[in-house]
Amino acid sequence: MKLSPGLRAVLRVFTVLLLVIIYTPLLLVVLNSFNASATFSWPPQELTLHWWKVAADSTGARHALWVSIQVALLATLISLVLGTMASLAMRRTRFFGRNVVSLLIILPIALPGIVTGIALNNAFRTVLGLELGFLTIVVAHATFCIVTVFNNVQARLQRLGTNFEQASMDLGAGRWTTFRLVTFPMLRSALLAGALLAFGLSFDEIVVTTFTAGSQQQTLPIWIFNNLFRPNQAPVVNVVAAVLVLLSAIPIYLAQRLSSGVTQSAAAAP
Amino acid sequence: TDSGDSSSDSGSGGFTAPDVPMKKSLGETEGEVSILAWPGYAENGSSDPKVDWVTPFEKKTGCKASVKTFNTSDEAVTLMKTGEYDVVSASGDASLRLIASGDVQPVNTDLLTNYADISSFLKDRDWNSVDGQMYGMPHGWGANLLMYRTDTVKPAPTSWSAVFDEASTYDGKVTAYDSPIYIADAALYLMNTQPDLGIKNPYALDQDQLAAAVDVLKKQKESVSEYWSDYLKEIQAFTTGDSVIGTTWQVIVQVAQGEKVPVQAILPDEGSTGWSDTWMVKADSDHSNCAYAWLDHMASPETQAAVAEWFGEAPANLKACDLTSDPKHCDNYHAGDSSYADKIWYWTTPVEQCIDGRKDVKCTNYGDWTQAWTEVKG
Amino acid sequence: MPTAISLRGLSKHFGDVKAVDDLDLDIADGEFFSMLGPSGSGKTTVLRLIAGFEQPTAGRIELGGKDVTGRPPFARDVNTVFQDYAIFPHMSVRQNVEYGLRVKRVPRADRRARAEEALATVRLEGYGDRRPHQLSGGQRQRVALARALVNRPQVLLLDEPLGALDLKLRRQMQIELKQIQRDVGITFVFVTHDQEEALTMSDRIAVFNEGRIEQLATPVELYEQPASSFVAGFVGTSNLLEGPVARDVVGSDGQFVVRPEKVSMLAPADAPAEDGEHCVARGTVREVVYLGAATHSVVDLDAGATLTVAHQNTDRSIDAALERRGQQVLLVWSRDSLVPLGGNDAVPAGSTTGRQPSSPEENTP
Amino acid sequence: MPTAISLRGLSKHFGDVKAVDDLDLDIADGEFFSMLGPSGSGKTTVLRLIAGFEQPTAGRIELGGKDVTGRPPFARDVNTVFQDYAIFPHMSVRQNVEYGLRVKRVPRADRRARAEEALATVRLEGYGDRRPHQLSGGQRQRVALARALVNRPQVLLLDEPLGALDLKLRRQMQIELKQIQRDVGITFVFVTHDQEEALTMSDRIAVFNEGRIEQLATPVELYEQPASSFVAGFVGTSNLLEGPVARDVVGSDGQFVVRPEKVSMLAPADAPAEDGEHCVARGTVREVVYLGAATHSVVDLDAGATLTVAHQNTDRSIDAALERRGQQVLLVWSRDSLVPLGGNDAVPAGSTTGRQPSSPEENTP
Amino acid sequence: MLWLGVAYLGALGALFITSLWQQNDFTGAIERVWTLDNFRDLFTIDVYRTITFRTIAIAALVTVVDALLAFPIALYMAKVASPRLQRLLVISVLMPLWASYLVKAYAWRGMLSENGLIAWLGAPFGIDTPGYGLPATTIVLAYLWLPYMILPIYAGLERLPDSLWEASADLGGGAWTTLRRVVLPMAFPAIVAGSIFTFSLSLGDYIAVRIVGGTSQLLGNVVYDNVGAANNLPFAAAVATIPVVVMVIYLAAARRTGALENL
Ligand SMILES: Nc1ncnc2c1ncn2[C@@H]1O[C@H](COP(=O)(O)OP(=O)(O)OP(=O)(O)O)[C@@H](O)[C@H]1O
Ligand SMILES: Nc1ncnc2c1ncn2[C@@H]1O[C@H](COP(=O)(O)OP(=O)(O)OP(=O)(O)O)[C@@H](O)[C@H]1O
Ligand SMILES: [Mg+2]
Ligand SMILES: [Mg+2]
Repeated sequence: MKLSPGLRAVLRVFTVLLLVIIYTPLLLVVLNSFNASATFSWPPQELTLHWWKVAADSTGARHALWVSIQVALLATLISLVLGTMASLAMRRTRFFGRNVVSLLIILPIALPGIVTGIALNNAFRTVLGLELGFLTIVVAHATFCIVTVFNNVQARLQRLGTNFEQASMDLGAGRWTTFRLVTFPMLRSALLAGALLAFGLSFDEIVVTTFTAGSQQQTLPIWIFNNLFRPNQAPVVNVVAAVLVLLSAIPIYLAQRLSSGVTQSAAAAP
Repeated sequence: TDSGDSSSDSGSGGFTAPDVPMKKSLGETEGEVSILAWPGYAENGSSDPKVDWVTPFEKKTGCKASVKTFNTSDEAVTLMKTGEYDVVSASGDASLRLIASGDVQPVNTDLLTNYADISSFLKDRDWNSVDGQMYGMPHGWGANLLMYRTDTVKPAPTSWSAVFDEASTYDGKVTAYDSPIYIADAALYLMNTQPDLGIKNPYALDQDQLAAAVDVLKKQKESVSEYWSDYLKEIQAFTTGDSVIGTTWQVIVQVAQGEKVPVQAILPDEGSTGWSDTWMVKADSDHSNCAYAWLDHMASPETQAAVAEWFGEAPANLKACDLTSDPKHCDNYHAGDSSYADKIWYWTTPVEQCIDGRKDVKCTNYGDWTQAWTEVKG
Repeated sequence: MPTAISLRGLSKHFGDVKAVDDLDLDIADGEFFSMLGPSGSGKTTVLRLIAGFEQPTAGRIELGGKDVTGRPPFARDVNTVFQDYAIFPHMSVRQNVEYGLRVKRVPRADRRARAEEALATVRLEGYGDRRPHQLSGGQRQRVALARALVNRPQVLLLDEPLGALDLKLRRQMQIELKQIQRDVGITFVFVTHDQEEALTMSDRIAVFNEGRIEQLATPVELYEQPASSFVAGFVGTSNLLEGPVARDVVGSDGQFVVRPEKVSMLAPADAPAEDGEHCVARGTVREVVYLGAATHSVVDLDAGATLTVAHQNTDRSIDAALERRGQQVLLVWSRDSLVPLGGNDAVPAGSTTGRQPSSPEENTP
Repeated sequence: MPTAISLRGLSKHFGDVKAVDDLDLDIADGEFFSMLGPSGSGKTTVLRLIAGFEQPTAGRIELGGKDVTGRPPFARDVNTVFQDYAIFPHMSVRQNVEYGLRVKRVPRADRRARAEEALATVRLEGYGDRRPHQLSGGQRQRVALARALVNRPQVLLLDEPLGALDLKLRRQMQIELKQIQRDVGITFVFVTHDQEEALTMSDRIAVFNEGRIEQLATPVELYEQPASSFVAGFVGTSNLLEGPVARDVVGSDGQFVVRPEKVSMLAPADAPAEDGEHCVARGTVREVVYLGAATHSVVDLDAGATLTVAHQNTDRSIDAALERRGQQVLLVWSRDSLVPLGGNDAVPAGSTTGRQPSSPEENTP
Repeated sequence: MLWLGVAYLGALGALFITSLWQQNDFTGAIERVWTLDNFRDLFTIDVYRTITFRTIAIAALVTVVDALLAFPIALYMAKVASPRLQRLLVISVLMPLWASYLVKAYAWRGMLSENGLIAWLGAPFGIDTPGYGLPATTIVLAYLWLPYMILPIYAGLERLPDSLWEASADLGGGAWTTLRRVVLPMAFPAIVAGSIFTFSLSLGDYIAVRIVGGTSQLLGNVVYDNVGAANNLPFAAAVATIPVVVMVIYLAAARRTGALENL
């Protein structure tokens, strides 16, 4: 069905406008990374590459970036495993608490980050007696990242039905073989989409991280948070952010290349 | 105006510190130490390779230092309670709380070679000692000044009344520090304008005094553009003109002026609040030798100079003044000026026992202040 | 002939729904066995029980004489062709067909050869490298068939495999499927709700109704001697005579069915002699429907019921038939063609009864 | 009769695909007009062009004499019953039916009355408050119909409305739909790929092939006088005689079709006298298929082709027919029944040709 | 699964229990004495009620703004754009999620300031920046969470069969009528799904409001100030139960619309 030409035109204009609004702050970040003023006064009086040089020397930023990537990768991995298992379990067993479980999985993301943050902080420290550190960040991130994988896989499984798996078993494949040869390959793009979102979610998370990170580990957002409040460091943060904006295109582009179905299911997911 | 140095040297209003053992002698360093610091206090070159006094410390002592930063004193207290940090750079509004809860140990100043060079007006004060026993190594200090834009604020203010009773002159352009401790600024102002209230120490307020301060702040709020809590926000606001007058730190003034923002800062007639930071050691630290080494390192002239300049404050060790790259740094920050320092009421945690010596009333504690501050902001 | 499948007292309940209700059934080796019935009558459930996708509430399932009741699907020597084919979309046609052999660890060369052979059986040589989405409906159906056949199972279960195809294609596939079954000699259990399909293809047919078998017979028996009005109504168009009409026309009480093609339509003047061998009824032609190969005339009997009369269009002109609309006619049929029904257990589904001539009645309420 | 729809030089191309190719067509007021054709032949596209969901690449569309080519769907006095019904799932049955009136701002009381009336027409009184998901397939189909009918459009477009129903239900709905069309007198344009459906219901049928109309005729004409082997093959079972077989059996060159039901099967001994009025061919019965009402015999002619012969089962016993399997027989048909085909334009889809007797050929490649 | 069930719920439960304890104000130590004081304070002191309502109002406003912005663009993506463009747009919408939250917030701070981009661009048209405060907070939060709204709505519209649009047009419904009567109600569960994100994220935010909120504070700030600053975990926990209760009610309501299947 074609929408009427008038409506299409209105929508097109609106979309363009909105994209401009969405990207203006990001462009500003990039622009400000060249702004000579340490406080990004507008309009920029003078442009400089100075901050880029400073940022290039910032081992703290690089280290934090590396921590963030590790955390995000691990959290994503855990969510992939747990999220897939959860959605498979939900489907197999028709136990009555289906709704309860799905609500439970949504809860960590649906509840405000600060609540999740202090709840986990409280649990790690006082209940479990864990030392805050790399592991606690990963676990905390995995807790709220599971939902993206879970939702994606759930939606995909629903669309696929149980027929393919039954066909596989009918042809003599055991449960594990069926998973390996049939279920998993068909879930792949949903998993990719879920992973992409999980990674993104973890990578930019700051509130929960604040409460679950120990002294030793700084993720990039925490580094940014700390450095924004350091004299003369804000422009460096801008450089880092600008780099992030540019870099973020890569994984998304890759994901898109890997599977055209991803964007579709990515939409179903956040 | 009254001198800020009000309370006796005997320490804070009669509360007894928990019995935490003090270190008697130094031993082998343990190879690591974990540090909780204000941003900019413990730089290891990761932000800027030229700004680094952690690495020299590690080289010198063999203690591997890991640094975590906090953004408010309250956060520092919270983080200290996790027991993961061996040393902390505690401001006056945090230190007593740490002492009272037994989270930090008394410090044996005899074991610290640089202690002797510390300005005497920073030693044995309310916020870093109990009953004459030091609980840490003074680090640096600064005042909460009154900053204004010279192009819009005329004539130049001389009193805090510019941001309180006359705040409406700059309606919607006033700024203030975003923390319960800012109540003390209002109390200090009241101490001068309404002597009837009987405020002797802005950190010792009874219910009525607190209510009066809160009223002042609530009225002020009508003219406030925003409350600030970090440099960047404050500098930006003055640069863009979103704020034209309000409390500030010396470092902000320096940066803003460096950016050619037309601002000036003064220490108003009434005096002001301020902070003096102290390095403290965790009560049962497993790395106490490294912790002492860190304290000593931080008090050394070289480090003091580097920190004071990078962070923007007055060094505690005046020997540092010769080593700063800006020879006027100590003058700018009034480092050795004890009369200037005397006009400052350093941040101190409000507690139930009134630290001004009153015995007949109960003072409001920090929890009350937090709640009052929430109410002020509305 | 040995028994391929034997079901004993098989029941499957979903909550209150008795999807399958105490079923006993034996299917012989090499038989083309069909299950026919309206939607929801339990056909699929029986198939799934045999395949092992569902566990019975009660009863026993034997395959080739061995009890397999508790076994999982992959441990039963049975293969299924699913209604929607369930071809793995991420594998090529060849990989699909090889799948069963692959999971049984048949060596690569061997399974390649057997897959090619199976593809040849369903006449899809050269399609091995295609992806499922590049195939038409009929081709997909054949891939599903090949994928099942390649395992040489004892029994092949087919759940409405032709349901999704259009009529033309469906007719072709019917012929082909039957051909394949003859060639490979495997027992086929075929589910359909298309009566004509069941009639043309099957050795025996079980008509299901509400989880039970209503009648189990060869196609000819089923059509010519339906056991109940339900079967009569479900298999073919049936004319039901009952009550006063039956008394009037047939001369006795009870329910009788006569098939449209058994009835001749004569001009009232041509009334045959009363010989006791024939039933005769007078009526008016209400409607004439042209079907191409045949013409159906719907006749309102003077006695009260409505009968459909089928007439093969041997002539090129059907004008004669069409002209009869509205005319008085005489319907005549042999008493041999009259089928008395036993138990009046079920409502005749969709049969033209006396009262509501051409009213449709949902059999899926 | 005035013209309800008139298409002039209508084309619709999707990239390289000519979905509809220079079509001229007039549909009369009150007509039940069917479009029949294999998948992908352009039927739906024509319907969508008429409804206004697509804009033609070239050509003109007139409704009731007025050019509506550029108009949007909501400005055309045409309503559609969609293949998947497209019933709004978030509205009750009544709200669905009222929708068209509501957007036209018909007062509430009025539209309530008209909706009830429309629901009564499709025999769904009392279902107004149900939700679509509480309805069976047949009921949904009728809601879609009521929703369209309530607007009293000039023309009703129906895109395979019965495609999703099972055979039994489908037959019932066919009768009912035809009844409703007669009652309301609206022009129906009905798309189907089921030939029998088209034959029973339509006043006229257009057979589509690759975006063009292959033949436009009444059901009887279409079946009895197919214009091409494509039509002959698509509508009904056809026996094609061509080349040497035609020369041998018919006695002249060309392509000929004879319908199975026109052919009589005799014992070889019963050979009729050569009268020039009949064709006679000798052959062997390869296969006998029981269809219930009729039996099909597949006969390999000695001359080379394979013919299907249909025989109405007037007898209760079909043993005689089954016994003929493998026997020599004589096929006889009147020359009147022989349809010579004009242009040999298309490959006969699915017709039984001389070489590959019962091989299925996909018409959806 | 187990982790989720036990640990997460356990953590929440422990938090709730903590809210029933009290704290020594000076030492900051938690005293395990059962008390409802925290909740009493919460309900009796006016300011908390004001903040709660303000926070819910802001979260609701952000959600509405996001829905209004997201719907047209999602519609464009799902029903107008070519498949290629569709994928491109999904990426364009996803990408800002990767840029740092803080940096984006500060970028907005710059744009909203007195001499910032908005004032600069708006000056010729007589448009001024809203300055810092609740409007600015709403704008920034709406900006930050917009992608979380666009994606579910896009997916929801994508699933909507074309034939329903056509059916409406066929029955005489113009574009606007069709949108209002068919598309919007059908897309509603997807919108609710998106709103779960925008609403909950706004409900818990305390950083954006500090950056552009001027003098305002939200529930998140109160929680943060009490846990991070005053170290009054029991009271913070008590405050934190407010958003939890609000969200649980919200989720329960959302479940009825079938939104949870649309996440
Ligand atoms: N998993 C299930 N849960 C609950 N009820 C079920 C389930 N599967 C089937 N049923 C019920 O069992 C009955 C028989 O269903 P079944 O699928 O066997 O019918 P069918 O004869 O195959 O029908 P169709 O021709 O529609 O495929 C129906 O009433 C159906 O609703
Ligand atoms: N939107 C479209 N874009 C590209 N090609 C299309 C589109 N719609 C239809 N076609 C093509 O146009 C041709 C005719 O399609 P149409 O849907 O009209 O066939 P049909 O006769 O209705 O078939 P069916 O019986 O399968 O419904 C087909 O080849 C189809 O692939
Ligand atoms: Mg079934
Ligand atoms: Mg079509």
